[in-house]
Amino acid sequence: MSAVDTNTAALPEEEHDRAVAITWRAYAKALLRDRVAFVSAVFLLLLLIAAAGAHLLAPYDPNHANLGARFVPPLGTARDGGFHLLGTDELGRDLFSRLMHGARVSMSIGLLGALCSGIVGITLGVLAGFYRGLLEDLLMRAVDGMMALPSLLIALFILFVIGPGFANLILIFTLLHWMVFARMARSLTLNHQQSTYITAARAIGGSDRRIILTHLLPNMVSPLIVLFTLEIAVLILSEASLSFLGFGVQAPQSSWGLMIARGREYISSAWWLVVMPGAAIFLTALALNLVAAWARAITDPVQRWRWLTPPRRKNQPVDHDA
Amino acid sequence: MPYLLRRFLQSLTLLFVLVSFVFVVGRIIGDPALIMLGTSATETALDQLRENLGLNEPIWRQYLVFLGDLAQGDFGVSFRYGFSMMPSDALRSEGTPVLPIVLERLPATFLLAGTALVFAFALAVVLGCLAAMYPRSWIDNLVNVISLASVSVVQFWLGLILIIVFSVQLGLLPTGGYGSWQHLVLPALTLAARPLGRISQVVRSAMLDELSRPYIAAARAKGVPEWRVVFVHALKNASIPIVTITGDELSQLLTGAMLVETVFAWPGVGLLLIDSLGRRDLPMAQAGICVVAALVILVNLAVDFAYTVLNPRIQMDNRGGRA
Amino acid sequence: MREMHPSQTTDATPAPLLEVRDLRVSFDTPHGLVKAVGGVSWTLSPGETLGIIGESGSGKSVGLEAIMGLIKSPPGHVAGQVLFEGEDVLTMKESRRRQLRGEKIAMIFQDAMSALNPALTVGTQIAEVYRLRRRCSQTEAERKAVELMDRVKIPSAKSRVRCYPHEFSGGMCQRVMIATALALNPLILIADEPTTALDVTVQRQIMTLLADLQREDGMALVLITHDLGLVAETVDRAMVMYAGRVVESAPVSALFDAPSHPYTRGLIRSMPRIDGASGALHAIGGTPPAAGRMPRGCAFHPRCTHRIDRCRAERPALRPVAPRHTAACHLVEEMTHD
Amino acid sequence: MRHTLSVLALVAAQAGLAQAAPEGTFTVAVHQEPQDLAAQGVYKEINAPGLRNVLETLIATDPETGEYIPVLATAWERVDDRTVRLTLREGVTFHDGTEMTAEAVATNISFIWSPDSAFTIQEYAGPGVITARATGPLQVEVSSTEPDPMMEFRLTLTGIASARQIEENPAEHFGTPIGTGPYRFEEWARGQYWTASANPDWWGLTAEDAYGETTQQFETLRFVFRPEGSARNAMVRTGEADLATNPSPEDCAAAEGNDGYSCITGPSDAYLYGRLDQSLHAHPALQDMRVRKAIFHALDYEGIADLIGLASVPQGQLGTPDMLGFNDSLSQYEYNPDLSRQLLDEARADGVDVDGLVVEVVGRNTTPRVGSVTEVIGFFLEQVGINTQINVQLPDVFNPRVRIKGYAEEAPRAMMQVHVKQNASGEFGTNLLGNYACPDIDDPSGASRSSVHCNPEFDEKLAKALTLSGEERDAALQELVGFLHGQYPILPLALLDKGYLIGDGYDFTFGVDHRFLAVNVTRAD
Repeated sequence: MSAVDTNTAALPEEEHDRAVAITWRAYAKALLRDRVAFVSAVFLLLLLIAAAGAHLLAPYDPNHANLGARFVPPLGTARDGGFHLLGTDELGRDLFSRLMHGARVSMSIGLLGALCSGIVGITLGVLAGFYRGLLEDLLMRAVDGMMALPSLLIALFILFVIGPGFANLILIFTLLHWMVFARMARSLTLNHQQSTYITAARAIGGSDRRIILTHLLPNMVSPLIVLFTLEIAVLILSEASLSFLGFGVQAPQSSWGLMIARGREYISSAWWLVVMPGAAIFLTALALNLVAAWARAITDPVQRWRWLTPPRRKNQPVDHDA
Repeated sequence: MPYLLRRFLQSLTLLFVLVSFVFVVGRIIGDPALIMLGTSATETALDQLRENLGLNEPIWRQYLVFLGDLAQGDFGVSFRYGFSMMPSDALRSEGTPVLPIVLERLPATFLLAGTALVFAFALAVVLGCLAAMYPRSWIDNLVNVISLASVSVVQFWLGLILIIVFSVQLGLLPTGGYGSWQHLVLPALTLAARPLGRISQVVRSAMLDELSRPYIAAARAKGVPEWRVVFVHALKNASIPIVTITGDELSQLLTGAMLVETVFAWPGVGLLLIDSLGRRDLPMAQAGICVVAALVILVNLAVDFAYTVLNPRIQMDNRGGRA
Repeated sequence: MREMHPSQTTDATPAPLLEVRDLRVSFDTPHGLVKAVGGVSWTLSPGETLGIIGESGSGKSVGLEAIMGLIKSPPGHVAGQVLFEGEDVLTMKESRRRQLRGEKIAMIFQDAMSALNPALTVGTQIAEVYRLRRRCSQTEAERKAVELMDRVKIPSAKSRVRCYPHEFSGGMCQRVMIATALALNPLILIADEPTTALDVTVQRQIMTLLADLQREDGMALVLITHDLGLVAETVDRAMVMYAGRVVESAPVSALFDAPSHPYTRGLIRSMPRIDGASGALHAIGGTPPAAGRMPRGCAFHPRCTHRIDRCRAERPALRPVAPRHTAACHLVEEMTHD
Repeated sequence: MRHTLSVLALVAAQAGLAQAAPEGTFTVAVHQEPQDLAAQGVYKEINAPGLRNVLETLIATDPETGEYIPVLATAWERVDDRTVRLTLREGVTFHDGTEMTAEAVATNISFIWSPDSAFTIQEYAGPGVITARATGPLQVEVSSTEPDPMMEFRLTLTGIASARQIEENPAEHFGTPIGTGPYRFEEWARGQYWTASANPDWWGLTAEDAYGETTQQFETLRFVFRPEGSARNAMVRTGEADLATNPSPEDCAAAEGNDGYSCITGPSDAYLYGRLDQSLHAHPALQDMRVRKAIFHALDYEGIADLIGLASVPQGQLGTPDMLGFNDSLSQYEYNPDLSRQLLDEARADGVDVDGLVVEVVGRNTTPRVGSVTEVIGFFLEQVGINTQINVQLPDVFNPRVRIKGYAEEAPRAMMQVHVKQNASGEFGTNLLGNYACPDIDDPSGASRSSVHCNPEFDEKLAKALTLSGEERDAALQELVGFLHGQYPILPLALLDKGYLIGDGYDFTFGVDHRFLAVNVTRAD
């Protein structure tokens, strides 16, 4: 047995009990303490505000072409005196404003896609875990099978047949991503079903519906939210890829992926047209991943004590005689 | 071996489902004639094509014919590939069988995906092991950063950035194409980024797990040098999750190659597939998808075979599905 | 084959093989620094058998791991001195220390099944260090493995040398472990609860094997255990640890005849009598303190039936009770004459 | 930037010199992979860049004088208004070893121009169907079913390939070109490149009237497909390629301050237009002249030319001043959004359904910068109050839509096709016929099969003008061009320049037919 394990294994055990009563305030405090997660969360919040209020907040009309102000580099000023934080594109449109509006499309595809696949997947997963039997068997087979297929490829093919566009993207994402949710929802349901509170609810004659809605689901929220966050990131990346290949969002609607595809033409003269939207995707996905990692750690009963207790200061001298 | 036999049959079933799916999407949701000729084709042209493709037959019969053709390796002919005429005109001539064209492109894709995987795998194992040996050190942080970044970055964008830096700015490597090893560097690096991050993360956590096991302390206690403790004792036991993730990543690589090939004009199956989708070349697209998907299924199967070799303890008949 | 050591007599006081001076081990945890071993000193003479007794968490394993250089820093911190043949193990280079391990000091573990690498054949593991140090061929290493397996009395060794650990029973695994430890003829064998995980009959076989091997090779044996019975039968001298400190140290006969610490007494009273004498087993009330929640004063005082006020405030030092017998209790005089 | 005008080579002087053995590989980064390498594709450089090095035509156009010069034919004469008689060069062999006989040439011409073949070259088809027959061992008569004053021009478009291949192995004709040119086709690696090697038996090595600047051949010509402009640019910069097609204006500007490579530009025969549906199956609002006029005045043409780069603003017509039929009295439509708004208001007041009109601005994705161009056109139209929809389509979707048989299915249509077209003929005749003549539904392969304009009176005048030649033809065409200017049917968006990036080791002059010809590449000293 390793020394560390023998000596600390006993510790978290006690902390679990203490942690049950953790409040939102404790979470907030823990978030404030974790600088990386905090910055990520703030970034995502700002992004959501920027996307939702793009039409009010954007410094320029994203579609306003100004052929006199083409290819203004980042932090540059156009001849007509307009300042452009991230520069302008080949039509003299303000890149920052376009990114904000693109965020709206990219984010809503990510959110809606994750939401739809989540609803479908969780419903199926919970039912499978709750009723077991043939339903579960079939479902899990379908999940295994679909997970083994290359989803981007399938998405491309379906979009090729039914045509690109926003609504079709959501449809495809629902079709190809529900499995992740179903798999997790099922295993969570199986875990919880054996717990005493479900048995107790059964014993007092709760209906299946009631048990699922009031007992089962609320207890599954945190891991599912983590998964949901991760899926948003995955979908934003998928959307970018599909749009890049010309099978996603179509002009004049614009998403970050489409902006990269367009900027590609000017890669040697106006690098920012490719770099900026790509960086936006990268930062967003990174922030989502970081927040998800944090949320997973903090809602995991085995790990969370680590996050909810203040860390030992660095370089604190080791005093053996203390 | 009953387990492997079962896995084999499962893979066959999956392949069958996939092929049926391609049929359903292509024939029932979509109208092949319309797909191939575009929305503005005339009725006469559409009718002629439907006649030629046997689309006026009952659907079940079409399905049987489709399956029968596939079984013989016949994915249909392309009226786009190598034709300057309008499709309706081209119908008068015979068309090019698509499968050989797809297969012709496979080696390029294999070369790219293989190089990327070997590179990513070797580096990921070293990085992951080092990170597990020195938890919370800079190398551990590096692995964390790489793995987080790799799942957050858009592959094709990374490729473009590499082009900007190494080709456009520094002029060190070609921007794309196929031929020498120089052509391989950037696309392979681009493609390797994601598996590098994912595999190193898994190596790290699997190795952390293994390194805390008693047999490691025992090995150290008997005086086994540290490199051997890590790279022989622990790594061998951590191989199952590592192989699993590597298999998954190889599947991902085959699809990821599609985008990377597009960015770097790498003449693999992916480029062909995207091209044929653009040209509305349904038979070619179908063949491309079936071939790539079949490869993915094959890789998954190969991973399962690898388990039996890697861990003597594994009782294949009792093992459940992989996570 | 190394020359046999002359058997030890109580009168002779040869130069110690291993001397541990004020060994301290602590760990960084999210709760702050936790002390696992707090100032332990002892010596081991060639060929001697030392028993270290304590409940789990008393620091007995950690202390030995520290001696072997197996504690990682961070999060671990090791202080004090461990002199092997006059050389400090703690400050020497890792490469030198690694040479010591296996060659001079070997260790076997509690759960042999999990202490063996499941992915390597037992033959490979037994002869691994031998092969690395002696730079011999694969075949020679295998021959050595078979030889060692014969020595630890694993039947049909030749045919089983290429088996994996999971194909062996618990007892056989322990034998494999022992064979592994013997590969380089070490001077000291540390056995960390070598029989705990085994059936009673198998326990006896393993202990007999260890005793035989020790007699044949004349190596010193450090036996870590919580099983007083085992100690009574096997060791020359015993050391009782509680909460990371030595509370009593004595030749084994003295320890059983005149235990001078309330904890030792408690332990002995909770032991089922081998002679089968009737009488209730007395468990010690309470639980050992968790690391990091060490009581002030004497760590044992919350559970001690003899505690006085002084125990709460002041930690007792080890005091001689008789020749080669020490105990750490404020009431040691009263206890001895009790 | 070097403006290079092509000069006819003094081949006579060179012919006397001893031939150096072919050496080296010349790599050209081209912007697209050919759909095929059929001989018919020679008519348009963008079909298969470089193919003209393998396949030759009977006659060619001198880019400087606009006159026809001999290639595979050494002489030609008019027999009547439907027939041209050509005398072929002696001793020419195809790369497969067969001789270029009169029969072989006749087979080629009939094959390529036959409406049954339905080749894309039909966009340059004349008023009648062209056929050819051998009238002697080295004599061919080409005739049309209708009077065709532009017959010689059509012959400059016609690539001549091995007749044996056409007859015995027509399928291979599309992938393995067998011509008579200075390079023989080697290999086409799909998705990557195609190559050709020096033809030691090329007639031009010994003939005194061969075209081109040099007879020094490269061992290998290599055409690498690189759709990425920046990739082509980088290839020339790094020496990976010796020449790159279609550089962006930014690339050209960057080349100026750079060692190692430079940019060569010059006028081309290509123009970008916006063809607006207006008569056949068109949305009623577009049939109103004021609405069309409003659209024409809504665009900032200078801005668009600037956006495209390597382009200039046209003079209110789809051609350049050196062309026969160019009307110098015209000027480009003025960018005047206020006028547009006013016109639209007037139209609205008269009950024209301006607000129900959604102009679909559609580009073909092979057109350079088409995404930006369509977007900015959409923007300009929206600015004056016209609803738009932007679309960039693949050739396979786009092409059928711009042929009249596609119109009816989408009626009422309000499409503005943004498209690049080439006019190699040096005059407005084919241009007017192809773009403005009333489309004939019954003849979907006819010359005007993609026209948007329909005016019987105009057609009559055009038909007459096309039978004329010389000054008369010029005057008649000028009048028609002037008339069309006031009809607002097709927006002349930009005249495109042609550009190449070239490594410093070489000089290149624009040769005959506006093609990339390796014989126009000389090693710089």
